[in-house]
Amino acid sequence: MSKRTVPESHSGQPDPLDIVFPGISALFAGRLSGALTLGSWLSLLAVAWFRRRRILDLLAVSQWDGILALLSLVVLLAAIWVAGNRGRFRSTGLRDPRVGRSPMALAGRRFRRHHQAVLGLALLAALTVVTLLTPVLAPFDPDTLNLATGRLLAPSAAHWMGTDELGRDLLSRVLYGARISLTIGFLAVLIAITLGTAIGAVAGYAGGWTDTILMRTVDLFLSFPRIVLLITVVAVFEPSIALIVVVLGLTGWMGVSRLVRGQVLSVREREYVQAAHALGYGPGRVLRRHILPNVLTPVIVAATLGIGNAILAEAALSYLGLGVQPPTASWGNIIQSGGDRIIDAWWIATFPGLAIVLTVMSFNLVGDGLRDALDPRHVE
Amino acid sequence: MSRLFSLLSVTLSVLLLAACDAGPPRRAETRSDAGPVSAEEAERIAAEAYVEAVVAADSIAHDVISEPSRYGGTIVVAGRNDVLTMNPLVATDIESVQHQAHVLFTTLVRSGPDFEPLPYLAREWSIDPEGDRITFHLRDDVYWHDGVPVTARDVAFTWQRVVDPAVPFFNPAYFDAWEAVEILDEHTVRFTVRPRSNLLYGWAVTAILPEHILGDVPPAELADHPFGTVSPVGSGPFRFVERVPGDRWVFEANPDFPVGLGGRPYADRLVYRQIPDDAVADAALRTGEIDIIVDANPASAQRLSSDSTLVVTSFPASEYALIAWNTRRDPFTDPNVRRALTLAMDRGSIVDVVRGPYGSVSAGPVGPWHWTYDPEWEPYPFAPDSARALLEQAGWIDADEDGVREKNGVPLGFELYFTPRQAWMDVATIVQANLADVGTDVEPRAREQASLVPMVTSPDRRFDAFLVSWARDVPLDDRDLWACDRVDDPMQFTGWCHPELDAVLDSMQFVSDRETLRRLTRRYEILVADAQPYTFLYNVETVLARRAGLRGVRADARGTWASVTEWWLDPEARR
Amino acid sequence: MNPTPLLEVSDLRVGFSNEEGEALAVDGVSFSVGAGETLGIVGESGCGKSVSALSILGLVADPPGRILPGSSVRLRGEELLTASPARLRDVRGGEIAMVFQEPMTSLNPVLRVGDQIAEAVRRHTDLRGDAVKERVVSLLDRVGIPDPADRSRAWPHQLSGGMRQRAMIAMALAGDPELLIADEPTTALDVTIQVRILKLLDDLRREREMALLLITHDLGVVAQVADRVAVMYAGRIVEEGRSENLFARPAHPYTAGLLRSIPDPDRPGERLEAIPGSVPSPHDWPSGCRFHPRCTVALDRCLRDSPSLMEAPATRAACWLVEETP
Amino acid sequence: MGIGDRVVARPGGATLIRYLGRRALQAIPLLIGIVTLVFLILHLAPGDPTAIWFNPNIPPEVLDRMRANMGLDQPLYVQYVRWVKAFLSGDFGYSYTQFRPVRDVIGDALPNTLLLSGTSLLVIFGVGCAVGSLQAVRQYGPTDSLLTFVTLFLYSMPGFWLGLMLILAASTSLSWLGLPVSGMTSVDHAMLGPFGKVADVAKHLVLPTIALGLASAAGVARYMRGEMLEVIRQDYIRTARAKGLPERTVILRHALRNALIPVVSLLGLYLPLLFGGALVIEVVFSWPGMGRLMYDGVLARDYPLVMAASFLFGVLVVLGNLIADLLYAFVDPRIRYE
Repeated sequence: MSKRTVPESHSGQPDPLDIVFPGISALFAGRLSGALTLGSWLSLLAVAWFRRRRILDLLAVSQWDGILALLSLVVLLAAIWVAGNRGRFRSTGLRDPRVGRSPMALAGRRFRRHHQAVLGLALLAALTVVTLLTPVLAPFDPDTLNLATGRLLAPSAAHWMGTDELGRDLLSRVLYGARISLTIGFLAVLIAITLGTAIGAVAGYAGGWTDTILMRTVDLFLSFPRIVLLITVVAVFEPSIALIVVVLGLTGWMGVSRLVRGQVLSVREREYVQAAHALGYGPGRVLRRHILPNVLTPVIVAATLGIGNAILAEAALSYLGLGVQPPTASWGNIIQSGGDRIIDAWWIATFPGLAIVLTVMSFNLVGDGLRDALDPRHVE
Repeated sequence: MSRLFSLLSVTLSVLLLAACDAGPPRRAETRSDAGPVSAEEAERIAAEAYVEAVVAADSIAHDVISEPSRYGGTIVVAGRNDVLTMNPLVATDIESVQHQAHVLFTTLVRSGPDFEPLPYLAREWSIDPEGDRITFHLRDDVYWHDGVPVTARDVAFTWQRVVDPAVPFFNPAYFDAWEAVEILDEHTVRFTVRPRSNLLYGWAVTAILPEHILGDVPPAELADHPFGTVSPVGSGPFRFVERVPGDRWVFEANPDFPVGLGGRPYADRLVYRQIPDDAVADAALRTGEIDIIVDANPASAQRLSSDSTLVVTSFPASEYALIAWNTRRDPFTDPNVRRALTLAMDRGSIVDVVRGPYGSVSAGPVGPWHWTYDPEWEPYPFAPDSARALLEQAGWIDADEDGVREKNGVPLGFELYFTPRQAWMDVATIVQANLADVGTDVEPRAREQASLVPMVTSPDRRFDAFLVSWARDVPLDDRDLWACDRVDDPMQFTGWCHPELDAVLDSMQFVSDRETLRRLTRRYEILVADAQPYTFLYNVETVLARRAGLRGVRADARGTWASVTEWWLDPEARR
Repeated sequence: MNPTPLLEVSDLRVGFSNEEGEALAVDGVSFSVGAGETLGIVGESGCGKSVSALSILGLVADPPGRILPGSSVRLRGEELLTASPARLRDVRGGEIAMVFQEPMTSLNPVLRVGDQIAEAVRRHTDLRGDAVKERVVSLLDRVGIPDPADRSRAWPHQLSGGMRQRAMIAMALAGDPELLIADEPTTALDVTIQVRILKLLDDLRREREMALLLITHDLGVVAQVADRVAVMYAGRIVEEGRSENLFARPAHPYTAGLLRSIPDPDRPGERLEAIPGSVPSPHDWPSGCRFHPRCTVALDRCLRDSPSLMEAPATRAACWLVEETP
Repeated sequence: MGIGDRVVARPGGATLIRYLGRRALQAIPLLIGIVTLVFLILHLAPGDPTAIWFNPNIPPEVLDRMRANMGLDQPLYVQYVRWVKAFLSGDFGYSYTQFRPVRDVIGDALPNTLLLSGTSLLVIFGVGCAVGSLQAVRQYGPTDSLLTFVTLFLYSMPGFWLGLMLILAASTSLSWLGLPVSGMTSVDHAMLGPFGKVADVAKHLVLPTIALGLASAAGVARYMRGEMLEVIRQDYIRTARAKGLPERTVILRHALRNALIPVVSLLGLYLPLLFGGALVIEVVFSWPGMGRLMYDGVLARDYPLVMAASFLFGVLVVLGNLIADLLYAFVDPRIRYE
């Protein structure tokens, strides 16, 4: 793993076209990933242009969840994309066969060649489009009731996913639910990895008593019945999306902290870190300059995979009636509302469940791809 | 009404009995055993004849099954909630109380269709002319399942424990007019009482406890005694076999149950299973794992009824749903706002969504299940235009045209609290949509019950409005809800009160004349309907979904299990 | 050399594929080993010598590796590359055994040393039960492990590197092979232990009349034990000959360069020369003679045409210089 | 007790006993921490146990009497000390909602949860390891590609949703399978013979086990595949092949055991997840276990029940980790005496 930290001495210029139209160079190289990436960005831009008036509507305050979901997705996609292409930026210059390529460049290549990862990324890109354009795409208002004639209709041409017990169009609700579920997933993971990285890094670096105490805290959190905490927190505070985010974040950091601690422990013993110590650099600098960059890779992978888990956790929480409050649609609470009618109105619980599976799967695909690409052991 | 009903049913039963020889002389014995025939007794006979007729009709509709072959089989009942205890002193849930009163134990009296007391363990009773002493003559053929006879000592013991302050009996009001007990002989017991409406009702729902088993237990320890959960010994038509907590109770027929009280029940075994998930219960009913769901989900009831192997029935239950307004807070201080909100709610649709055909829009605190109910009494209509007019009149105007009315710069809106149940979420969503149409902003807020209760019961009343439903009791004692001198008591949620209503409610507690009670109830309804401290949403009908092979099920507001001894399984439906 | 050598490898070509396509790590290698003979294959790391050795037993991981059609590996004339898997398994450890470079990782960490050797004994002999144990102990004893009965119950991590390599050798001997392939058997060991292991291999070869294919990057090692030596560079054999001839009169500049880069005990104090540059990647084999970018005496022709092995005065070498200067 | 703390004695002998003793000692502060935190959190939450009797038919005086009976009128620290004292003397208290001693309540539910979790654990690791190994052995083949997709799909599936789908299937298109969708036993369970009883429970176990275990099994399979691929590349596998061992022996004897080593550490991680996941699944399938008990207990503020259940939950997690570590030492001989 130390190979990855070898300073990259050679630097090339990024293809300027690639900055304007991401994926274009890959497209010209005849690669699927380029077509998919470019295609999704272009269609996004196109739809954005044609619907610019309605997109302005999205900025209304009531749409903050959509904006947030969108922002988080864009940030995430950008991060993944940059990670995947970083190496290429650096090595598009003249290639010296004897020098070989930087590990990052190889990782980027591996990621782009990872068909599943590219598929996952394409799915996520599609999800971004959907999230951005939910108000445009949704055939109906997700909250408009149709008690007279529209209740519990099976899937049909008018209602692709059917309607729920209040006559609301399920497709529209699933589309709007995507924003909520994705926002919660992304933000919860952000909290979890921030906390987990900080605690894991401190524990691993400081060692001794600090480590013991922090790791015992991790044990405590892991052995603590989460349901007690969840119900209590939801009971004490107003149940809101922000609260769910915080709760999921605060109960999801333990795995990351263990991961980071392990990484830090192994990096700490490496020669160059020892050397930094010997040169008299303080722990802050060593942590920042040497240890965290190494830890970042597994954390990015963990974060990508973690978003999937957070979405599942939100769904489970909502399923128990403790999550997102009605009438706001989230995938979890739609499934919850369909649970009672699973046999006579199977579509209510089935479709949002499929949406969860598809989304979580995309994140997992991308996460797997990143891990395979970034881990030199996985060179095949 | 009730008179007409019994006349009709007698006629009906005579006709049917004449047409069918399947009717056994079993019930006749019951009658000959009974005490002097009073007006109430006549009513009871009529009711039983009616039952006979229904059962007979049931048999005719299918193949004629002779009476003896009805015996046998295991009936499996599924309910959403666990039956928690067979200890009547601590039971609060409806299923537990019903099992105690109708399955495992006997009660001193039973309720007739209009909740009039009928003889049961007490063969007959007499009230002194002064009305302050009541003497019960007990049957001498009822035995505890361990063989000990049920005697006056058991009755006296039960009463002593029920009124003991160390025992957390959930409704001491049943017995607050009962002052002293005296055992006259083995089977005669006399109580000193004060005047009270529904005086005997408490004895119809409180099972008699075995003094020979629990007599030595200190009253404070009775609540925790394993008698209720591990080793109950009853005196009723079924005997305790086993309990798997969180899963089932198993009872078996008591062959020694006196013929005078109906004799041995038809079913060999009776199993109660807790199945919290409605979908699961439905599936189990279809696969024949269970025979009957006692409180089926109305959403799936219609689908179940389309299955020819299943039968879905319903009866008016004592449960009703409402939204309580905190009239201490603006905008609910203004009765016009409350009226407008009620007018703006499409309660018909709410019933439709939440209860389907198994409910009706509620006009007031008394539902169709209760004998004081007046079918002529109309609920507020769904009239959004009237609602808008009322709100304008009250000064709530949408001046800035943002869709929400304001008054003095304050927008018209409130938070609506409820517990996280699917039905409430649906109701809250509809209410939100309805009220948005008249310019009122509703924020639905689900809170788990333990957090919601202190919000609405503590003196600071941290809520605008909440959505709730509960079963009301037969004695209409709602002083806790409305009395002016109890505005700071936990149950006076709304803070609304009315001096006349106080007087009405007070007198309702001491009137024994049914007609007077009816009139007082009308007055109660009018006062509450006018002020709308609650918006009454709907009255519930309990849905029973059963396999067609389960016969003889007849249930009304007295309880699903009231007729349990007469339930029987078609031989081919037995497992 | 016998008319039918024990092992004959001819025109062995092994391709490896990665993201950049397939590359030939071994490109037309031919050599043979006679019964009881020691052949040393020498070359820098990455020249394809280990791959050639693994190819003999069909142990190249496929994918990414692939032995190309036209290659041939014959054991006493029997083609191994097309042999049935069952036959190949009989050969492995039975007729041809192998000892690997990394004694630290070549033993299964979760199985006791004795059990791992016993597996081979059971696979290739008819011994069963206690006889197997006795055999294991005697094998361990033979390879110079003290207290062999105890050590056979040890876990691999409880043994030192030298001990593990001895255990590996014992395992290889279990099937009484006719040919032992030792792939860099001493590279990972301390210098003092290297010598002893080498001596052990040589002793065993003599004692059992076993042929030995010794693969190493260390000419010094080869010099001590090999009868013949083949030098590999960039997937090809560039020079081959009897050990004493090759060391005395190397014909290929690469061989000469290698020789200059090892210390000569006869000329202490002499400056050692390293060959400039490094072995190119199989994906970027140079045209013509693959050594020409590093060759100080390269001709124009070397850039274009690829030489094959030619008779040199003392050896056979693939170098145009041999032709130029008869 | 943590997973990081994996220096374990080889099983057997006094060292093992010393080790177990030390681990038990280490667990004490953790359990004290859990219990105290749960106590605080529970009592800080609004509402009290009488909230479940929220009904105008029950007069407030009765509720006050109940509170006094439960000791809720005492200051918090008194309640805590009282609970600890009783707990240490083996008295778990009396469940407010079940009207039974907590010991009995948990005694009834715990075996059910252990049965469900245990079966799921077997499925998770049995199926997971088998599928993962199969994929690794068949790498690059169509089997691998198909299974990779299937495991990823299952891995991304919410357990409660899978449960609902299973109920849907079992009561409609798959009803001929006769798989029960609720509870743990059939109605006629008591009348069955000993084998019938076992078969009956087994039948009821099928769907909840699948719902609880499938996603995790897919996770293990994915992990196992990676580990197996890693192991197959190792030198000692080449050694085993060079010995002429048949492929079966190479995979089953040499590769599998090494690949299992890191998988065992998953066991410790999965246990809390499993008990947590059991909650939702127990609700969906009406399984009379601890998860449902705990959930209902927290909602009803059944303090004694939740306290004891949380303590037990902690003990189970600690035990699970301990077992994982012992197993770890069992499969990996490199782990040494301290």
